[in-house]
Amino acid sequence: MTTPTNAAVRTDTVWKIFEHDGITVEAVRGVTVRIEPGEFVVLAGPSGSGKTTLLNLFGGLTRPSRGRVWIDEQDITDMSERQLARLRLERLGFVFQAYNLLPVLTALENAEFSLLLQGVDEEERQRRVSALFEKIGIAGLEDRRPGKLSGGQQQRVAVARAVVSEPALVLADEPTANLDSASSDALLDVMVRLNADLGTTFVFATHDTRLMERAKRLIRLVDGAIASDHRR
Amino acid sequence: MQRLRLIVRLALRNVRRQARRSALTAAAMVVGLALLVMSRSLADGAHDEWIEAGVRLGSGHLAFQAPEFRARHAIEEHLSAADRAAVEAALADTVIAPHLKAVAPRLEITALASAAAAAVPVTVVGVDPAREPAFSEMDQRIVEGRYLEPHDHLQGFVGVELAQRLRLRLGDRLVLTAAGPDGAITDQLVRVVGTFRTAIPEVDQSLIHIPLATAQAWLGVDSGVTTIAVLLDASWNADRFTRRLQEALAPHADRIAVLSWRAASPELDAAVRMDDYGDYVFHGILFIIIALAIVNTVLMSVLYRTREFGVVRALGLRKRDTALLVLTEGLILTGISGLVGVLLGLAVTWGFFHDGFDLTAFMGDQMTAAGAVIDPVFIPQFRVVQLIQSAVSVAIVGLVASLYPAWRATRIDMAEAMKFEA
Amino acid sequence: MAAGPWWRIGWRNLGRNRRRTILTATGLAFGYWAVVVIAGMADGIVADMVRTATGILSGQIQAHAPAYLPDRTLYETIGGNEGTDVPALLAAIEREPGVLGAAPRVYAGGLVSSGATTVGVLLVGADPAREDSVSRLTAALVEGHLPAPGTRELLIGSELARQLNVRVGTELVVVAPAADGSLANDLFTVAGLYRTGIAELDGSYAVGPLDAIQALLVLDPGRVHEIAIRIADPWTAPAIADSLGTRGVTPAGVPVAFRPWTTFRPELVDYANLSAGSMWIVVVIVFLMAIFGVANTLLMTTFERRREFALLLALGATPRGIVRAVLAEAAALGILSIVLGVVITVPVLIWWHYDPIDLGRLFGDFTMAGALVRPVLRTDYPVTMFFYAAGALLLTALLAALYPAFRATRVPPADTLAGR
Amino acid sequence: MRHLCIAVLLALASPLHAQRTAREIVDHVDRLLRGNSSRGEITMEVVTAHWQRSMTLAVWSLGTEYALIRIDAPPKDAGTATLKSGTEIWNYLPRVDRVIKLPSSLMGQAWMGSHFTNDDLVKESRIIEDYEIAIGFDGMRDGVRVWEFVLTPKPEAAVIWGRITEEVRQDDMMPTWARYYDERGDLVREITFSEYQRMGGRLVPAVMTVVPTDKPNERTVIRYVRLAFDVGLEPSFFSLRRLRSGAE
Repeated sequence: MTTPTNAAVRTDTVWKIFEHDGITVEAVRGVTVRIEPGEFVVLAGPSGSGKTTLLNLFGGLTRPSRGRVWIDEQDITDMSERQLARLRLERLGFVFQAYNLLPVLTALENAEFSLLLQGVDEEERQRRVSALFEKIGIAGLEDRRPGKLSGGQQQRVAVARAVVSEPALVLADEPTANLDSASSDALLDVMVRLNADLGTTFVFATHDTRLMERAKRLIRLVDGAIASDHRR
Repeated sequence: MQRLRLIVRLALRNVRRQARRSALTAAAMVVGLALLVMSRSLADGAHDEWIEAGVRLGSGHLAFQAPEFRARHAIEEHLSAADRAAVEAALADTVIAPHLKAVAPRLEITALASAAAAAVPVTVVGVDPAREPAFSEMDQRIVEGRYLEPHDHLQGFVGVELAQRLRLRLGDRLVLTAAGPDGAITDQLVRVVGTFRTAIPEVDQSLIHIPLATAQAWLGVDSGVTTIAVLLDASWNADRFTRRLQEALAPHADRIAVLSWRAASPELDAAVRMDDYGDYVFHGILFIIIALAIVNTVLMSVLYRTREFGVVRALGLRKRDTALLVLTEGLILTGISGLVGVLLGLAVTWGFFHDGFDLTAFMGDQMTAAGAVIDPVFIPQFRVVQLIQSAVSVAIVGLVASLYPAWRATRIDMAEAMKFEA
Repeated sequence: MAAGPWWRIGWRNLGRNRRRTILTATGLAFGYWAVVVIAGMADGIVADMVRTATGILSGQIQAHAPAYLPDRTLYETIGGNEGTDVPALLAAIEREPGVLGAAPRVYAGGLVSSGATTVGVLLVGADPAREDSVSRLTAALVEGHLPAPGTRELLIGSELARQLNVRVGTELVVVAPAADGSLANDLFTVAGLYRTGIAELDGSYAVGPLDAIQALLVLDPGRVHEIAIRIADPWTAPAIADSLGTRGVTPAGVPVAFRPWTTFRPELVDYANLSAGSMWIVVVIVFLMAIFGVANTLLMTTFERRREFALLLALGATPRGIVRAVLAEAAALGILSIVLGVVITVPVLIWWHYDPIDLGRLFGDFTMAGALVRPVLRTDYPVTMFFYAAGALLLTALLAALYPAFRATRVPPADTLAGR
Repeated sequence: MRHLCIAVLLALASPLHAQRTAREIVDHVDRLLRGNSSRGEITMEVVTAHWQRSMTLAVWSLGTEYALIRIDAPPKDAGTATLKSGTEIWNYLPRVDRVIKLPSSLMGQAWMGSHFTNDDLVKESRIIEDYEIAIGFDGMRDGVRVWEFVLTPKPEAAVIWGRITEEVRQDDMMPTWARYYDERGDLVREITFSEYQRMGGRLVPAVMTVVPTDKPNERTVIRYVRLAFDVGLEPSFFSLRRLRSGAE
């Protein structure tokens, strides 16, 4: 699967060391990994294995203690907050475990958030969000507040928000953790389809085995280091 | 631009979503601001009353005198008919004229008052009975008898303590002895037509009002006066009008001096300014408390929503944007409660106190301060400038109080967004 | 049920969100600070006014012959025409607890003249050494020196000096009707000038040594009109005057009337009452504001802890118990705030007592209710306000907790536990 | 009231026609009491509740405009002098060798501790201009035929009294007393005249006693020891230099 193109995200011996009240935790220990555009990758491992931290490092949400991180061959390790914000806006999408929709915005408004920030005009935003909602099966819920949506619906809106601006890389942390099996299957279907249709790179951190089964590449982490890396 | 609109929209929605908390913060600010408006309008009212009480018994908000009169207090330092005409012309100024409440010409002299019982030094003021009541309101301080009337000639309106000391009753005769401009001592008879009490001992012991024409004839100064005292509609106009009149009368500066009440009653000026300072301190404290309430609420709402801030940051908002979001929320809250607070303050002040805020319980019927008798019932004064000041101050307080929470919001770890439980 | 567990829960809950607790407590403590410091300043201003009003000349208690007032005739000296043993009377007065000093004086209306100018004045004969412990006249000296006993020297006000156009060292003619009916007249030298800022004092008083003025007025050394008394705490003046009057400090058969300043300066009492009255307005306003801040915080903590309250209810706690927990938390917060408030207030009070804020440059001196006020905001120790404000603060915290406490009991247990 | 001056300027009463009007009689008495110029020696005894003293005074006068009074005894006050010139009063104080002009605010004070005020010295006599005069009584009192005149101030007259009554003996036109009332009719002070004798060629009451009604135990008694009229004084005599030098 090697391609001549740039890696969607790659790291070079990144470490992330947390210090809390004098206790040092090495959450990520010298991980070197390269994820190509269009991959559908699952980071798996038990709690505390460093999945979320690695995902945060990929997304520039956390800065590495050592090592470097590149997104689309741009070194983000020392990027300013401003550059990072811009990069996240244009290249990245996030799906969180607890949906994390903005409670004060409607489903539509949540989904179009990045487009708004990118300055896309209203008509275009409407069009793209509607199409997307249609695609992922939540059409008609545009005007509902998150509080009026089920968990599965909320997470779909979250996915829509993550992919609506067609980012190169979507990072998702336990997106199915709060969903029943039907909802999570449906959500996974959506994401697989998006991966296939748009070529969006997905990186998941999860210990949901169903999600692992769907992965095209499964990276297992143990104690902050890569224990195995399989492509299917 | 779109980003800004988004932020404003988010802020608006946030304020609305946290209705209860917003309401509480707003309530704190509304109450604070209402109190501020109330306290300021009452303080302004009290001050204006204080100043007015002082200047009514003194030489007005502004006064025209011969330049040396204030220092020498001698009758030869009087304004001639020509000077008076110049003053009248200056007061006809279109800017000033609408603000004139009363203009009182006066001839003031120290004299000896003798009655059968005794003789004491007094201050005699020749006044225009038609114009003076609107000015010094002596007609409202009558103990017995009446005030001077336009056709009075030999009537005298006498301080009650002076009358007691000279054992005078209504109708009794009183001989005033003083030196005219030429130094010759002359006598004038007046009869007590009324007695008054201002509650200022020095005044009640030594002041006599007599008709201006009588005083002028007695002292031989034709239509001369020592002072033309002017009462304005509001004391805060005094300074700028004084400057304007000084400019207008500059050609006559060697004969006519224009004094504002600040110059004429420096004690009153200092006392009022001191009291103002006390009010500033008090209002400052109110503001700080309001600010603390805002900091508290806004900061709480920031800390409460760490995950939310993490999310919007992960979605591409810059630190600056999140700070702006918090500031906007603070401003919206401040703006709304500011408006409500000012209105409430006005309403309450108007509703409860337009007849006056009664401090009689603390002060007794009246008290004297810096040469003025203060009625302990304060009539609130509303001033647009003052309201704008209050509102702007509150907006600034709101903004400043939101700074720390805003800064805190930028410090939020985006990884928080990834965690399930905040 | 013992208050114990609720107190513990309340106290510990405060520790759960330290930042918020500190913020709220700081707000309350600041309110406390503001109230106490404002009260301290107001007390200080009143005390200062009383001190200056009574301190410049009059003293806080005056002793006269009963008939001396109101006419102040020359002949109504203490003890009548025979006079009295002044040193013994002074000593007896000074033995009274609370009395700091006593000074004898004679007064007479007279004229002072220099060149062509003659001005009517009140001549005062005083003992400069004793005046120091009673009045500020000697402290108000701006030029020259105090008149020495036995000399014909005068201390006059700066305004009088201006009217007479004289300086230190100039000779003045002093004329006054004497006690023997003659027209007393003599030359006095201006020894010093004083300035009190009170126009009347500065413009119409001339102070000479007691013996010289007595000699001028043909009064025996035992004849004085007034003994001015300074006491430590002006507010004890009525009690001390009463005590002096009833204890019989005067030699046998010499009737003396002691009057406290509260009777001869009633307007100062008015002002003090007004000042105390407005303090209550400040207290109410400040704590009214504070109520909202505290209610806000407590409401938020109770919302955050819905689950916990639901759990407590599910475990069988009564709603009243929940209310108690919230109130206990508020009380704990109040007490914490009082401690914090006292900690930030006391040093400031002490600081501003010894090194007061001086607004003199902004305002200059002025008089209010007949007293000279130096715009120096020296704080006094408002002892009662210290406790009242603490009480008000605690009350504020508890009042603010009522609504949140009520809300806390309204948590629907099942829903909350289900995670909604 | 300027009764000190009246006394100082006391003049001889000349024979009168009984049928004169009240106004004319009072005017006459008033004029008689003022010579053109005079020079006299007076003792003044003042008794108050607190002290009593006696002074010897030398007096010069010219009309109502000018008067000079010098204290000759007691020695302590000797040389102290008062000059009245028009409406001004000057005092000379030998002890300090200074002349002091009395400020107008102090005109109400007692002159030399007596029951006269400085103002009494200054005020010009305008009795007939200032008062309406009527005969209140005409007949015998204590065996003497007298008039009692009632002087009521004219509406605009600058005088302090509400009423003055004055008793004059009809046969020699000598005043016996004058009583001063306030407007309520309360007696304020009384002047009694006695010891009528010839001085400077005229019959005058040599003793004049002033008693303030509210202090009945106090009095000022003026006794003329020597008196000469028309002594030829000029206004220039009444100068500050003369005041200082003692007038001799």
